[in-house]
Amino acid sequence: MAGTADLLRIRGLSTQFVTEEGQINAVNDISLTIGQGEIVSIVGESGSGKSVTGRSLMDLIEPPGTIVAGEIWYRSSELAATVDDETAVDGEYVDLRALPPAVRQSLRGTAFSIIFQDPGSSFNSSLTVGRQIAEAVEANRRIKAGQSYGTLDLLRDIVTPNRSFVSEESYDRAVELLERVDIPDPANRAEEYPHQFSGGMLQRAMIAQALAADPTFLVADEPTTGLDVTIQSGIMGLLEELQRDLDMSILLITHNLGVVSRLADRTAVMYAGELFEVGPTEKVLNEPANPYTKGLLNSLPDVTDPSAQIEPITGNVPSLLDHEMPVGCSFADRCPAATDDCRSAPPPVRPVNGDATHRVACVHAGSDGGEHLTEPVGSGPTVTDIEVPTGVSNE
Amino acid sequence: MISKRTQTSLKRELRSNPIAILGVVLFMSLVIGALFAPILAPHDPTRQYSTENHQAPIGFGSEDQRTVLIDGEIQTIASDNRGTLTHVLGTDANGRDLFSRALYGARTSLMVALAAMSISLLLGTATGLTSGYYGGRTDSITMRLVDIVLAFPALLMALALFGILGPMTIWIPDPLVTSGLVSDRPASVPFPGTVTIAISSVIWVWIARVARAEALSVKNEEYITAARTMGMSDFQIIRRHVLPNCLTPILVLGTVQLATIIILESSLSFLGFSGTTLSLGFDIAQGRSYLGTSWWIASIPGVFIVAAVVGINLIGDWLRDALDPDIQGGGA
Amino acid sequence: MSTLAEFIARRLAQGVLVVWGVVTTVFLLRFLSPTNPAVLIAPEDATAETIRRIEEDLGLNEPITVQYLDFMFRAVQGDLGFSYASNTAVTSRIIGSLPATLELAFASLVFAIAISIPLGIVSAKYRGSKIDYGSNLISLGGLSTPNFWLAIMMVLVLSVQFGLFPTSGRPFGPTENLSSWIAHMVLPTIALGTYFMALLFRMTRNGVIEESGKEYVTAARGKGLPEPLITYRYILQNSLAPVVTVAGLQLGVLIGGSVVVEAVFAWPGIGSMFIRALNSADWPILQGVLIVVGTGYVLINIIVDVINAQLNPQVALS
Amino acid sequence: MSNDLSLSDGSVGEPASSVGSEPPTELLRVSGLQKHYLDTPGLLDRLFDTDTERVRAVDGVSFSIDRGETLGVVGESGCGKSTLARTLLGLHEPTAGRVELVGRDVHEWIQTNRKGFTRQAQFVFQDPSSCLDPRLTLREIIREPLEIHDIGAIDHQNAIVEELVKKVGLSVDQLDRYPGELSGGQRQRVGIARALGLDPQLLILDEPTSALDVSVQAQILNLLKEIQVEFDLTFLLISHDLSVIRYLCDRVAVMYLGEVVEIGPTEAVFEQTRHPYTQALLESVPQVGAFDIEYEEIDPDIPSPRNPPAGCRFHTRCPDVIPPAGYDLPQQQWLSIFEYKLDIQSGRLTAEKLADMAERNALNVDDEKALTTFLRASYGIPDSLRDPTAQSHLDDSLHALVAGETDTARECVVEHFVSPCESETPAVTAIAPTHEVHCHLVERSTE
Repeated sequence: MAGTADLLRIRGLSTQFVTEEGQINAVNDISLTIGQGEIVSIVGESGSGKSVTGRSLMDLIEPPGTIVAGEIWYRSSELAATVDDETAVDGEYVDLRALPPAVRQSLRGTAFSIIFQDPGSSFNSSLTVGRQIAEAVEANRRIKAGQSYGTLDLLRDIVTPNRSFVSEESYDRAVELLERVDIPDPANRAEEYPHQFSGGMLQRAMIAQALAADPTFLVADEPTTGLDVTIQSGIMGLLEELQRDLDMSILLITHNLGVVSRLADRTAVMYAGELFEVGPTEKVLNEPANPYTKGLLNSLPDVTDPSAQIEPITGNVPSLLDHEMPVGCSFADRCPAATDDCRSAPPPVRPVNGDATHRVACVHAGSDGGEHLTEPVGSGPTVTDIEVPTGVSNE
Repeated sequence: MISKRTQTSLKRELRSNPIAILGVVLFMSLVIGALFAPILAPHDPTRQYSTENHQAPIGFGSEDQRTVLIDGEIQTIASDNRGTLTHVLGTDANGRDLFSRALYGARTSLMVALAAMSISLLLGTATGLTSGYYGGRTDSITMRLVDIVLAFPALLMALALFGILGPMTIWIPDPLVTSGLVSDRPASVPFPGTVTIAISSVIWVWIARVARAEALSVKNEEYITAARTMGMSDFQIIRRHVLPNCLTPILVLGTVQLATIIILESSLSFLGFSGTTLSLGFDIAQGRSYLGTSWWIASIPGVFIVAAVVGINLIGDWLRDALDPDIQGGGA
Repeated sequence: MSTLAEFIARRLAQGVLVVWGVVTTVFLLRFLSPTNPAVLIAPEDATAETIRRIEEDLGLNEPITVQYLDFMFRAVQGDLGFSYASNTAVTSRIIGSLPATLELAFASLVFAIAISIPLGIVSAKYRGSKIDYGSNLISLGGLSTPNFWLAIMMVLVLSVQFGLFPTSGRPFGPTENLSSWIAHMVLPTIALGTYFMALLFRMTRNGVIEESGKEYVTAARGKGLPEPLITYRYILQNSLAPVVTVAGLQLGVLIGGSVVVEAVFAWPGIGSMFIRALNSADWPILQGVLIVVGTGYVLINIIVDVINAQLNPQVALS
Repeated sequence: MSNDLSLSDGSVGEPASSVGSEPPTELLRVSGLQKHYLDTPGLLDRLFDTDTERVRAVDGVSFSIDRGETLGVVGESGCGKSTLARTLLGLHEPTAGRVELVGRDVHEWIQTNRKGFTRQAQFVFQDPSSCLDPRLTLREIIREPLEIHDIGAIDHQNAIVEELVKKVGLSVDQLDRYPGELSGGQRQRVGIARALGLDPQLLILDEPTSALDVSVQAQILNLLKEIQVEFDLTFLLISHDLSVIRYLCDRVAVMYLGEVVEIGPTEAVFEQTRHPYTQALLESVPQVGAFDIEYEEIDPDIPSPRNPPAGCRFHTRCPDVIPPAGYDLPQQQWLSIFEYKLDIQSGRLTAEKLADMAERNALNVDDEKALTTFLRASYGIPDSLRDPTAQSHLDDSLHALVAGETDTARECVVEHFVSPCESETPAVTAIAPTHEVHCHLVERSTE
């Protein structure tokens, strides 16, 4: 379902962490396009940087991490109208990273929402679930109404006991949201604490909380990991239903290729902070071009065909330390098809079988016509290259 | 006993943390000062130079008249209490050299601290580990016992025990003097037995609490279950797996307790319940009545205590940062 | 919620058991003493006969169990026996001087909390800044300075040198002469509260830093909550719970310290009474103070645990 | 309630890998095993805690494993599979039932000669970061079991260690490093090497690869296959991942809330399963690379093992729950009525809650008609049912509830809409010599 127009165009996003051992390039020059109402997944193993990408989009990177480069073009005409800085606007698109922090933060929880893998540690254990969702509803209502909430307002709320941050309506809206995500007996459950919920139920409550301001874009960071099979299926069904009803774009971050097959329209395979292959999920999983994607698929036992032998990828994930990063392709020393040109220069980006919507970053993959695409591997389905204000190339 | 891995992380933290170095320097000077007190002390701490009493530390003091009552007549005599090199840190009311007394006082504090520390470590670790590891009834009984001891503030209980047991002072011969290496120093040093017992009886509960918490967390690790599936007995599991993994946090808290013990010991001797006069607290008490005139008598010993305790606290922080950052501090 | 009521019931039951343990321990302590109490009471040259008579009317020759039951029976009704020295009821003597100790303890608690909590939060928020560095230095000093020496140094500088505060004593209660009472309270409060302040500062600072790193804070920012609300409702409320618990346990430091500070400032509380009783081996007074302090400590910790369970119900289950 | 499952004796089909050697083919036999936890910690709490809730983690499980075979145990969290594994090894005291290894009672064996038993059965753990002592080097970790059982002298033990470490795909020079310096996959290999040290016959693996990444999991799965043949091992594999079970296991047991609901050869259970729960499990696993599948979900609310539902424990979520006799109702209509009945019975639905929900959906609380239609809509109950008697009973219950008498509404429903799945525990039905199912539906269809 190629998006009628792209909601988000991420160009050259890089996030680094400064640690004692050295600088870690968790996300290294990532470009990815997400269409309106489209589910795009980032698939990768632990240490690939997929979670950091999601959090960077939500501007949730805290020291010792920083977003060092990249632009995040977000299509919103009314936001573009309010921005006066020329370089930050391109038609309907606004570069979020060029916006002042206050404006950028106002998008969190209104235009953008995020859900996490472990709901148990993402809820405050000393507040009831209903109250926390009501707080999200209230926060968004105030942001949309342009009200700020400073320390003085906080003091006033603390001093006057009956006044509280959460209004009556937002609490009712919270109970409605719980009902919307099929939590039985929502009124009572709203008064219970997070530790009284089962894993699956708490994950649904978190999805309810993310819907507090019916956002246009949802980052789902491993939403089904650690859940039982039937509950996982329930959560996936809920995400499908919400995406259909609210025409919401979802960035699905996971390591489970099954979840990707069921939910994602397009899939990006990520390894050691870089995107190796991006395209329609059907193409990426059935006609994998990058050796790493092939390796991932071959190491999965197939529940329908037990006799299929699995071939693991030898070796271990490289450390993302800057001084240890190889010049060429970071998968070279584990890749069965590696040659010298893999190690000498970063892999070029090429379409697979001539289809520009399915791109691969690999010397030995893609149509052998030697046709290099200037657009990075994560660019969107629309083949026509849009004029990007600042010249971006993959090198 | 300390594994190679721990040594490397300790050194790495030391290099990058100047404050830790200050801590080690302070603590080392306390230990050296205490061990070689007879050699380093310029005078015999108990010798009273009656003519040179109330002498200020070097660089302080002044000449002034003092009216003194001598056999019934009021006479004004010139008095000069300026500091001299013979008594760098001045003398107390009876003319005893403050620097020597401070070194010997530090030695008493250190001896009490190490004795009480080892007793508390042994008792606390044993109780805490078994209670944490076995859990169930033994755990709740031990914890109630610990709660009872915790209910009494350490100083109050130590004073009460002192009141009951009385000052059992043990005279320990000073090896440096008896071996003839040094002359004109006290041949044996009074060691306050009751104070050590009293302090140990209150400090061990803090060690027991940490040992129990660590044992509880280690017990749930899968390598303990693995040991059990290998047929190891509970005792073997505690000795080979539970104790080594609990040792680091216990030692880190141990250092914090060392500081608490020194403060406790000096408080007891300040209140006069120590059984030895060679103690920093005792000297401070002596100096209290001369605050107006010779203020240094009370101040100098205090500086030594603070320096020693700061050193120990800094070492505690260094160990905690290097080895196991999430241990909560807290003294008796 | 049944679990909370269950937790409180269990906590109270444990508390009663510990208080019983405290009183029993204090009773048994006396038997460690090598000297016979009767000898202490009788005048120096008393004959064996008078000592035996004293033993009889104090019931010291009864078997230990009878003495114990008698002691417990009377203790439960608040009768802690009679002081050897002044032959007055121990309970009334304690009640007489308890307020002075409580005033001092409460004042230093307020002093400690008022400085350490805000400073702990600020230095956690601005880690590595000058404020953080400075307050860490102060806290290190506070942790390493014995309260009696701090008291003496303050007296030396503030009273003797500059004459700002009286050196010792508590001539007037708050009702009789408020300004003098306050003037006399300042130095003892600072001396008593400094160690506790340093301790609370460290725990608050570490608690806030640890809590701010947790995932639910990132999630709170992700849902658009305003920063002041995150700091107050999310980070602060959750990081103060462990601080309150450990503060409750550390109250012993405060009460223990009051014994020394009262001695230095001649403050007429149960601390100085304890020291006087110690010097005159007046065992009933020592016994009484130990029981009152021990029981008070246990009650305070029960209240702390109940408040924490109220604040964060998950605590009730762990 | 524990039915002793008498498996047909004699060799149960040719075990996949090892040759049938002289000793009896059956290695482990479990009959009627139960493990219940009392929910009251500590001395004092027993004094003041009145209700002693029992968590019935394992509630009457029977199966056997032949030599050289791999039996998989699959199920969702709370089904008791991990408790089962640990009870088999004597890490937990069984509440009832019997476990026999090579014909000898395990419980008694552990009491009398614990070390002897541990030579026979070993355990591989799930979490690679917590199953190795961080303070010991790899050499010390792998050598420890040999030391405990003092097998040969030090250098003989070291020789065994070096051989084992090569067998699991690590290099000898890694032996002097600490677990902290290794990756998850490497640490799991050390765990396996340690378990092989005592040359056991049975290896129980508790989710050995669920904490690992996909590519590392593949390495471990292949390693397990190799060592099974080389060390002539019998595996009991605990997992929630159906594809891992399918890849490694010859036979599989499906567990739900402490009971085995289906057991049989992997091929049969995966391809011709007859138990609704196994079907639901298989259908909820997202297929890699398949895009046109319509995933239907069952009720995600798993009941707690503290008080499991009566009769067949899956009846609260089962799409094929059997309607009461005498009603002629399409399954869908019956299911919605049954869901309404379960909500009322469990107290999730009461008159007050109905009023509250109505208010939230801007309905007039006293308008009974509106409330009834709202109720029917929320449970998907059509206005008219095919079976008139069912229709009247249901209407009585709905009207009672709407009028505010929750109790009458409940009695009416409980009396008239009882499914056989609720009342009796399903007996065992053998749909093939080695393929058994615990399900009323299957039982009736084979009569």
